[in-house]
Amino acid sequence: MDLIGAVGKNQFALTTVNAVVNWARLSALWPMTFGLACCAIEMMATGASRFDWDRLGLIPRATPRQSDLMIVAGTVTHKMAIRIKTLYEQMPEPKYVISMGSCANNGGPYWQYGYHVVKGVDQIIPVDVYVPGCPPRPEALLYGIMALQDRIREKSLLDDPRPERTIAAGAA
Amino acid sequence: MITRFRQVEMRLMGPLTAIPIVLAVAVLGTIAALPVLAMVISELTQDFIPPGLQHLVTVAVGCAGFIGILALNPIYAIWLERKVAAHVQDRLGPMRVGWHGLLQSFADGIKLLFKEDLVPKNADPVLFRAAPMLAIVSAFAAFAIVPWGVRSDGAVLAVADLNIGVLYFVAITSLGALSVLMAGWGSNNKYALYGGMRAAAQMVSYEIPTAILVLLVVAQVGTLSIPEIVAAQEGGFLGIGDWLIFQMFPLNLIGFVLFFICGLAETNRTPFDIPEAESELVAGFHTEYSGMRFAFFFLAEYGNMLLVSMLAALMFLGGWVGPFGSNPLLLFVKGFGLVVVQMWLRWTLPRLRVDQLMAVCWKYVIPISFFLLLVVAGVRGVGAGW
Amino acid sequence: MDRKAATGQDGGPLVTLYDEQLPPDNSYAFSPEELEEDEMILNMGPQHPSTHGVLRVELKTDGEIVKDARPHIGYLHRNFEKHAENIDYQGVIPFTDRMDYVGSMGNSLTYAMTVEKLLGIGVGERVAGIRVITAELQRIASHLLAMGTYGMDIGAFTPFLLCFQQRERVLDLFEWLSGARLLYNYNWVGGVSHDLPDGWTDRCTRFLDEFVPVLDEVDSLLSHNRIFIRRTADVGVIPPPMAVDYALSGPNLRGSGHDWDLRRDDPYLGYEGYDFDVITGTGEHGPIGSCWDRYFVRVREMYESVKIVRQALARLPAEGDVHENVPRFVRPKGGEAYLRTEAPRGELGFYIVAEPKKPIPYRVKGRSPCFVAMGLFHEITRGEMIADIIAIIGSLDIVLGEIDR
Amino acid sequence: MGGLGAEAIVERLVSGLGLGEGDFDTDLAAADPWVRIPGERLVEAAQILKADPDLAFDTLHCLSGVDWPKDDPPAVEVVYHLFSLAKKHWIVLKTRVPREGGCLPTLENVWKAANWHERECYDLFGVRFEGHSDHRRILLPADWPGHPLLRDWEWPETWHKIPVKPGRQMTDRAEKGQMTGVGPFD
Repeated sequence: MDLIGAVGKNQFALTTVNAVVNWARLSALWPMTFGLACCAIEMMATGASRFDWDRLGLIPRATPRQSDLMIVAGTVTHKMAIRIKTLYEQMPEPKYVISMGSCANNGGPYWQYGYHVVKGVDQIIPVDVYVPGCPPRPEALLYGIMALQDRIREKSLLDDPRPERTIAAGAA
Repeated sequence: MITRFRQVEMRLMGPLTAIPIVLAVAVLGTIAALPVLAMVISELTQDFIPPGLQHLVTVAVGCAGFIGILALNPIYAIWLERKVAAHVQDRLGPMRVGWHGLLQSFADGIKLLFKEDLVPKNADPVLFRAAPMLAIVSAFAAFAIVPWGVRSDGAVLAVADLNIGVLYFVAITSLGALSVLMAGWGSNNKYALYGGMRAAAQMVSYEIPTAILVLLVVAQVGTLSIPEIVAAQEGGFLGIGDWLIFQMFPLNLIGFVLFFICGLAETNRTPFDIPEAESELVAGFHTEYSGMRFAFFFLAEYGNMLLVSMLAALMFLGGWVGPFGSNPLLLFVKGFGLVVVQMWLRWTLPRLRVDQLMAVCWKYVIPISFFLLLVVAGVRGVGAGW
Repeated sequence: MDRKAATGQDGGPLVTLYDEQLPPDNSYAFSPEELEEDEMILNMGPQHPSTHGVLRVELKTDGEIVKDARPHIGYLHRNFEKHAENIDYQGVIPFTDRMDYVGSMGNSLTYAMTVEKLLGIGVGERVAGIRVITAELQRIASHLLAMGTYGMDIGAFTPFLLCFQQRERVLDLFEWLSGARLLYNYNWVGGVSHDLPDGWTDRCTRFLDEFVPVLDEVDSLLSHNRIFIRRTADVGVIPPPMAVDYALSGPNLRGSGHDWDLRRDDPYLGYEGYDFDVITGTGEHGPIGSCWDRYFVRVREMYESVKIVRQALARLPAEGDVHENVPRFVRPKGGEAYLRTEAPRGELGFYIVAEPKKPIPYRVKGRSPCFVAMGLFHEITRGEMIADIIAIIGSLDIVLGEIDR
Repeated sequence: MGGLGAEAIVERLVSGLGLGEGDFDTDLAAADPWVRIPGERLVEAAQILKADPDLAFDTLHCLSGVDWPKDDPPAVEVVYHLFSLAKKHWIVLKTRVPREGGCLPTLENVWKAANWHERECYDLFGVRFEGHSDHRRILLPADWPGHPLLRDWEWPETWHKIPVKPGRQMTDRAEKGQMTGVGPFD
C-alpha cells in the first residue's frame, strides 16, 4: 500500500486500473440468496422474468463465500441478527450491503412494539444503500442496485475497503 | 400492462430461437478462429518448412488451438450458458456490459481476481489450495490429446498425438474426481464434504460405462488413436454416412446417447449435478471457495463440458469430417452444439437424487453398455470370420 | 422540518455493533455426545437456498440418510400478537397481511371476518363477491409460487420463472385494485378498501383465459416429468390418520386423501353457491399422501380457483357500496370469537378476545396452518435422504412469516 | 355444520368427568360455546372428547393463551379449540392456571398437534406443560428474558448488546448527514 501511495493517487495507470476494477466489481455484483421475509418475495420477483436482475450482471449465489452483495430483505429479528453478522463476516472483501425494506432499515412497522425485531440492520452490519418501502417494489430494488453501482464507481483501490466503519467511528 | 406475452412455443423452444443461435455462432467464430488460423498458416507454409521441423510445427499449431480453447472457451461458455438460460426462461440475461453482455464474463473474472483471498481457519491449507489447481489441470490436460484436424499431408494437429489417446482421456478425467474430493475434504465444511463424497461416488461409477463405451468404439475401429478413429469415419453417403453413430443402427446411436449421459454425469451437469446441488448442499464441494479458487472450479467445469462434447463428437459424430470434407470448424460446431444441448437440459430437467443416480448407472447404463459391447464384438468377430 | 425541534431530542450515539462479537447460537436439539458411530449433525439454515425463508432444520444424518430432524423456528418472530394488543382493530389488518406474505388477501379476509363476527355485522353481496374473487386470485398466485419454488427445490429452475411470470399478472390486477403489489391491506372490517375499477373484470377474464394454457404447459413441463415423479412420489408420506392427528389442513390434508374443504363443508361468503370440485390426493404415483400428491393438489386447485373466479365475475352485482357496512368505530360489546377460512395454505384462524367498548383487542391469536404443518416435520423425515428433506419442506408449502408470526 | 349441539357436548363431557355444578363454567350462548374445567382434569377430559364415538374430537385446532392479570385470582387462561372432522362440530375447552409457575398436563399424547402449540404457549406465557417430550422455547432464543405476552412483561434494554427498545437510529443517521435511502429524497 505504501508503494502505491508513494506513486501518488492521480497517476494515469492507477486510475485506469481503478476504473477497470470498479467496472468489473459493479458489473458483477453477485448477491447472496438470502431472503428473510416479505421483501424476499419481491427480491425473487426482481430476479424473475419481468425485472430480471441478470441484465445488470447479478447471479444469486447460495454461499456467502462467493457473493459480493448481501441484500437484507426483510425483518431482522434478534435471533437472526447473530446469523446475519456471521454471514456478513463470511463474505470476502469487498462486500456490499443493501438494506431492503423498512424493516431492515429501521424496524419498519415493527419498530414500536416489536420486542424481537432489531431496529435497523445497520446496528449490526454496515449498510451501503437503504431501499425504503414495505415492501419496496422490484423497480425500487433495481434502483437501489444501480445506486450501489454508482457508489462503487466512485471508490478507489486505495480507500479503506470498509468506509462505513470509519464513518461510524465519527469521521463523517 | 407491462407483461410481454409471447407465444408458448417460442418460450419452450427458447434455445432454438434465433438470437442465441446468432450469438453462439459469433462465439464459435471467436473461439475457433485461432486454431483455424493456425491451421491455415500451417497449410500454406508446409511446403517451405524442412521435414525435420514439421512435427514441431504441427505441435505448435495444436498448442495454438489449445490456448484458444483454454483462454476463451470457459469465458464464452459461461456467458452462453447465461444467455441460453435467460432465453429459456423468457428473460434477457446479461445486457449491460458490452453488446448483449458479451463482456460479462470478463467482468466476473476481473472481479473474482480482485476478491479477498480467503482460506477458512479450520480448512486443511494444502488440500484446500491444491484442489482447484488439480481441477483445472485435469480439465485442460485432457485437451492435450484432442486433435483439431489433419493437414493435407496427414499430419495431426494436436498437442500430443498419442496412439493411446482415448485411454489417456479416461485416465486424466479421473483426476477430476480426486480434485473434487480434495476440495470437499479440505474445506472442513459438512456441505462440502457431502458434495465431495457424492462427486467421488458419482464420478467413479460413471467412469465404468464411459470406459466401456470407449471400448465399444475401439472394438469397431480397431485403434486407440483418436485421429485414426476419425479417419475411419470419413466418407459414406453425403460425407456423413460413415459416422460411427450411423453404423450398426441403432447400437451406436444408443452408445452415443449413453456416452453423452455419462459425460453429463462426469461433468456434474443437471440432471446429475448432485455434488453441487444448490437447493440441497448450498454449493456442494465449492461451498467454502471464493475468489479465483472458485473461478478455477468454474473454468474446469466448462472445460470439462467442452471436453466430453468434443470427445463425443470425435468418436461418434465423425469429428472434423463431414459433408464439406475435412474442416476443424466442423469439430467446433459439433462440440458446441452438444454443449448447448447440455445447457438446454440443465434449464429444463429436475435433478435426480443420489441413490437414483447410482441406480441409473448400475442398473441401466452399465448393463446396456456391456450388452452393446458384447453385440458389437460378436458382430465384428463373425464379420472377421471366426 | 428540523427534526430536533420536532422531537425535542438530541440525536443519540449511533448503535454500531460492527466490531462486536455477538454470542454464537447454541440452540441445538441434538447433542454430539449422544450420536452413534457414523452419525453427524447437519445444520440446514436459517440461510439456505431452499428452506423457504429462515427455517432452520437440524438433521442427524448417517451418510445421506436422515436419522432424525428437528426444525427450529422463530427466526422471523415479528410479534404479531404483541402488536395486536396495542393497536386498534382496523390497524391490525396490515400486520395480518404480513403474516402470510404470499397470501395476504386471505389473511386480512380472515381477520376482517372474525372482527365482523365479533361485531355481528355482515357484508353485502358485492363485497362478498369481490372478496371471493380476490381470495381465489390470491390462491392462484400463492399456489403458483408454491409450484415454482417446488420445482426449483427439485432442481428445475425454469418452471419457477414461468410461474412467476403468471404471478406477476395476478399482482398487476391486485395493484390496480389496491395500489400495492404484495401486501394489499384490501379487506376492511365490513367491506373492502376500494371498489373494482372500470375494466377490471374484463382484464381479469382475459387473464384467466390466457392463464389456463400456460398452466397446462407448466404442468406438462414439471408435474409428469419422470425425474420429478421419482423424486417426489414415495417421499414424505403423511398417512391419513397422522394428518388428522396433527390437525393438518388445506392442500396438505387433502393431499392425504381427506375430502375436506371449508369452502364446501363450512361455507362462508356464499361459497355454497359456486360450482367447484374439492381436489384430493389420489396416490396416482406412489402411496397416497406423498409429496407429489400434495404438490398436485395445488396444481389442480388452481383450475378450480379459475372456475370460481369466472362464476364470481359472472354473478357480481353491478351496483353496491363497498363501504356500506364499514363501521365508523370498531367497539365490540365484548366476548370472543374464533373463525377460520380456507386460506391458500390451509385453515387460517383468528381467535380474538375483546374487552367491552375498547377500540383495541385484548388478545389476538393467529392459528397458522404452516405452524401446524411444521409440527409433523420430524415424523415424515425420519429415514429419508437429505435431498428428500428439501422436497418435503417444499411440499408442505410453508411461509415462515406465518409460522413465526 | 352437522354434529352434536354444544349443549349435548358439554353435557356428555361433564357427566363423563363427573363434575359437580361448581366445578365447571360454561357459556353456551356465546358465538363459540365454551366450557371451562379445572386443569387437573384436562387429560381425562381430552381423552373423553376424543374417544367417545359420538363426540370424536379428532383435531386440536388451536391452542391459545390469554393473560388475565386483573382477574381474581390472576391467571393465564389456556384455550383449546377442538374440532371433529368426522362429526363436524366444535367445542372450546378452557382452563386456568396461575400466572406464576402455572403448570398443566400435556395433551401431546392425546393430540400430537399439541406439541408445538404447547411449546409456543410456554414460550410466550410461561405456562409449563408437565410430561411434554420437548419442553423448550420455540420462537424466542433460549436465553430470552421473561415471557413477552404476559401483560406486565418488562422490556429489556438490550439483548446481547443489541437494543430491544425502539431507538432513533434512522433519525440520528439522517441528522448526521448520512445517506439513509435511495429515491427522490436521498
